Amino acid sequence: MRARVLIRPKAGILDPQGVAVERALPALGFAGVANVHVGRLVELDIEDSAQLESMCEKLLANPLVEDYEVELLQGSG
Amino acid sequence: MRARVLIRPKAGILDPQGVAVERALPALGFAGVANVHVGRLVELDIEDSAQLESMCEKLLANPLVEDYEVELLQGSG
Amino acid sequence: MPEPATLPTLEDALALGLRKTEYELVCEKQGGPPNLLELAMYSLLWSEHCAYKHSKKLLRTLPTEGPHVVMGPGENAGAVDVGGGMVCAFKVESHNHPSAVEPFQGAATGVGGILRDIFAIGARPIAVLDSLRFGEPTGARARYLLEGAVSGIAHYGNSIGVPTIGGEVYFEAPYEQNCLVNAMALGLARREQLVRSAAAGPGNLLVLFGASTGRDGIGGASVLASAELGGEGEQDKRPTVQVGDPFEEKKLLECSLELLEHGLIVSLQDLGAAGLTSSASEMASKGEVGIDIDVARVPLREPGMEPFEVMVSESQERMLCVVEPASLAAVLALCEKWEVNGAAIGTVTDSGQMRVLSGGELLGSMPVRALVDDCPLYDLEPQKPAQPIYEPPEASLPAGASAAETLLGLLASPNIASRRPLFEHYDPIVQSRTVRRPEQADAAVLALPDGSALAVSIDGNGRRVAADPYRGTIAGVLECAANLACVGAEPLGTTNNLNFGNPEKPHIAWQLSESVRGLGDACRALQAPIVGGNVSLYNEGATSGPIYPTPVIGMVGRLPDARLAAGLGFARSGDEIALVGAFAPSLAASELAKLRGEALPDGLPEIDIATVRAAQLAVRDAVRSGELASAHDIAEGGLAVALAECCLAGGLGAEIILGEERAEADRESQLFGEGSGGFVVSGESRALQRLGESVAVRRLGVVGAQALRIGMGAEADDEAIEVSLAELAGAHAALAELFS
Amino acid sequence: MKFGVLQFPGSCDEVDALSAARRVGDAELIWHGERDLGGAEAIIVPGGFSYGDYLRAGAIARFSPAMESVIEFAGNGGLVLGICNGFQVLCEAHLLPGALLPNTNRHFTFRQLELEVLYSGGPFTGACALGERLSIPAKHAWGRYYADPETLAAMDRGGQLVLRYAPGENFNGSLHDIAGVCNERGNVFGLMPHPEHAVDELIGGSADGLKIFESMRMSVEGARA
Ligand SMILES: Nc1ncnc2c1ncn2[C@@H]1O[C@H](COP(=O)(O)OP(=O)(O)O)[C@@H](O)[C@H]1O
Ligand SMILES: [Mg+2]
Repeated sequence: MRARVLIRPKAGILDPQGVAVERALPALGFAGVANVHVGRLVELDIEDSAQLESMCEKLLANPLVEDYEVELLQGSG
Repeated sequence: MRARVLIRPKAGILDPQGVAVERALPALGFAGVANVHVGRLVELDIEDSAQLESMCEKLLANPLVEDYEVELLQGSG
Repeated sequence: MPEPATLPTLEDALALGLRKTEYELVCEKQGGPPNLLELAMYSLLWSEHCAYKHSKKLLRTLPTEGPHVVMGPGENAGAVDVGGGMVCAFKVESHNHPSAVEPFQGAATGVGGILRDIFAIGARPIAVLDSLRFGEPTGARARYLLEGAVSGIAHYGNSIGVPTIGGEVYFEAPYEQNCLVNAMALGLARREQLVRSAAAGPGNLLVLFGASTGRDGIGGASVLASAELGGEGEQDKRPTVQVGDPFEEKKLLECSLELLEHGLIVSLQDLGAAGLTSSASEMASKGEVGIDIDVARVPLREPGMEPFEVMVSESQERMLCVVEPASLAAVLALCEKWEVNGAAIGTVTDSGQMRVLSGGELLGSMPVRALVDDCPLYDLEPQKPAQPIYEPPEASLPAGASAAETLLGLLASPNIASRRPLFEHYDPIVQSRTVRRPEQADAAVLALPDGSALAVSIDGNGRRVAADPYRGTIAGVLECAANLACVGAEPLGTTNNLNFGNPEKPHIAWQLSESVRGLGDACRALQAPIVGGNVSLYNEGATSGPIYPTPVIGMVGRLPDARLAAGLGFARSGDEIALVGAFAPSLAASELAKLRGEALPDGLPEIDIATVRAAQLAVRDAVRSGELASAHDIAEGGLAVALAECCLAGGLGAEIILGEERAEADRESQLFGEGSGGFVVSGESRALQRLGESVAVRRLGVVGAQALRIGMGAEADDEAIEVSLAELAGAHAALAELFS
Repeated sequence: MKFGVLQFPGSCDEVDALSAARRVGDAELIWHGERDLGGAEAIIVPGGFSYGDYLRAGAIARFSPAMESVIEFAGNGGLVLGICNGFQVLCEAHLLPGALLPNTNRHFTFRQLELEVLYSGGPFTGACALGERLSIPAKHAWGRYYADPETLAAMDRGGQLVLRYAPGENFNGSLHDIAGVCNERGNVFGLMPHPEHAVDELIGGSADGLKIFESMRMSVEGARA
């Protein structure tokens, strides 16, 4: 099964990339953009999707500073 | 409107992060995982969603080496 | 002032880390129980981290004055005169507890913090060094912490454009739970550019600039820095992780220096532990003035922050300055140029009070004196432990190893193996001053505009300090000075970071007070006064026991001609090699003893500082005269390892005859024993002869070929070590696998 | 001759580039917000972490007003040198073909490297011999050069592959060991290693990088004469 993990800076934790991008946008000609956050995207094929949760905790995300969200894309485990 | 942009390395271009994750998994006790790819996730509020396409082309992704996919999360521009 | 219905109680004060007697004293100073905001502020300023409750009395014994000292302890960083109208600012600081929780961000923000201390006094940061301690790298936790810390330092230092030019790392079991991440920074300024942090001029404005303020590290200073890290507590502390933003700090740095250049600032101060609370109160205390802060004017990253959260937030990349009202517009314009937030958030007053307002509403008021200076100081109750407090290390060298196998084992041991896999993560050359990079010489060397150069070294072998806190600390200071001597430099000043366990325990108090005594004695003897430093206590867990007592010493020196800085590597075939100094090696607490799993001895051999100093001066002068081809001090692993390092750095072998037939045990200490005051130098025969006029010089052999051969005597060929350069290099590269 | 060195928020090696350029001519910094290039006869886009390298190295800097002028300047045949982050910016701005991707070793790496000169005909390596080895340091996390096969073939034919890492030196995984490339016209050149950090034997132990700046001077002054 294909799975997608969205990893974002935890709410309340500084997101330097998001801040820098948001600040730069108007000068680049893009107006009306707010609340920019930059995170990571991990996609993978997995046989046993029950493993995903612990995989995120241990390797894919850093739970101290990041939240993650798992989406299963096809089939079901 | 909230928009989500998923940015991934183009097929055929080496993704060292994906490779590293895939290689690290067995040692942590995770089996049956393949085709790992690591990309970027950008989320933002945008007034005029018509801008998104050009923002991706010009700024958020580098179309030479990256693919992107836009998802609109709420409402519609 | 409007009071909430219920004031916090003694229990709340205890939960915030205050003692009962301290809370009572706060009530007395306040003329009644403090409200929540006031209590939060007192609890931070009266924490170990800010008030140095258990160390201040000891620190007062350190020598802090000397002909080169321009700024001593008390300012954000110390500074020494380096000639040509220039001063070098420097300081070392720890970020141990945050790094044990989240090594990448902990180390990154550690670098960010020490850099702010440097530009807070008006100096442009020109270099970073790091001093790291982890458990044995065979353990997964140690490797995770190591990789995170190194990446964090690299991320911050590289991105902000300050070279990381040196450092040190040791791996020892007592650091398994409590790793140490200390970072040192150096800065350069014209003498008249220096600025102090004392607020002045009632009516002047307080401007906060840099990043916006979020809920980062709330309670961080009091909770993270003063509580023993326990298994469960670690989870709870997670949300307080601070994230570093080197890009923001780069802008903040350029903005601060430009503000100073334009003469727009009366005083300047960085925000570190305890955020606005500590920065503003300390500025007020130093200037003997009062300050009013309006929290409603602080640019926030998150909505709905409580006033106390604003006051104690440890959001990174922020500075505070005092400006005259007429300069405000120009100050804010420069903030805009550098794309940092700038806001006038308060006023200097003559009230002597630290007052916090929100709009027109007064939320808290505290005498600055009470906040900053009246925290009780405690006497230590030192007592030498009756029993050894550290377990013997695990043996890792097979019994019966030959001398050659022992040499290779030492070269491959985590404390001696090449640090290249670590320092390759760091940019050592940005700013175009770096004359000697890591592994080229014992000290890093930075060229100054007038053709002279700075040399800098950071050191501290905790295991030797654990064996003998007094002599072990002296050895650490001497090692720094020896490193400077090897590049021809003379010490100008010293900084230090005292990393210890819980000082309320008598044996830790003993380690701490003996160590500080050694630090003071050594720095006095070297005329290398202490110009600043940091103290990190409570580095122990409920179950894990204390770390090795680890005073980390950073020393800055100067050499008159950058071109004459020697390297450590053998440079020419045919040069003679000599051992310089009255070197009296011993295996006590040596690296070899560790590899053999030996328990720590009780005490190290006596050190004659004057003799060691004389050898350092002789080597220094010989290097300065350009006569030596290489110079390297003998440290961990003893003479044999020092010789191997000279071979590896120069890509040349050596033929050594130790010359005397000795007993088995003595032979081992000759080869692998450690101690202060020995150097391996190479050069032409005449140069070594001249050196012999001022110091003990023992000819060891010649440079050449592609192997290191060490014969034990004319007759004893079968006792010889013979190892090819390739084998030496292979062993020395043992750490590479940690970063694969 | 006069060099202009761009300065973005987050540039780190701009002063190094400035002083390297001053060894062969005049040089001034140009703030990213300026459109006016101040009469510079050659432009250097320096190394560092413009905009923190956030999003993607070079992605934000290329939109600056100064870069707009540089694009125009290059269009008129002016010499533009991009070093490290500057190379990334020039690729992002489409002044150079291809892109720079994260190193295959996945971390920032500093190393003194040997480079080989593959093309010595143009304005950036005119002072070098074909096949000459240069000792120049590299330090970056995003240095893996990539272009699609057709582009690479065309670049090869056109002499656009100017510098490559000597055997064993390519730590970032660049295709064909490419270390530096120029555009079709030959007036825009980008490389990952830092020639401005190899202009003085005392600092760095090599002055090989000076040849790049010297080449530019020769080219500009030759064209003027
Ligand atoms: N071990 C020490 N030796 C000498 N001075 C010290 C030591 N520890 C702290 N200091 C001095 O005490 C002052 C306060 O230190 P610190 O709280 O770390 O300052 P900051 O908040 O600016 O980092 C500084 O001037 C520092 O140099
Ligand atoms: Mg400070």
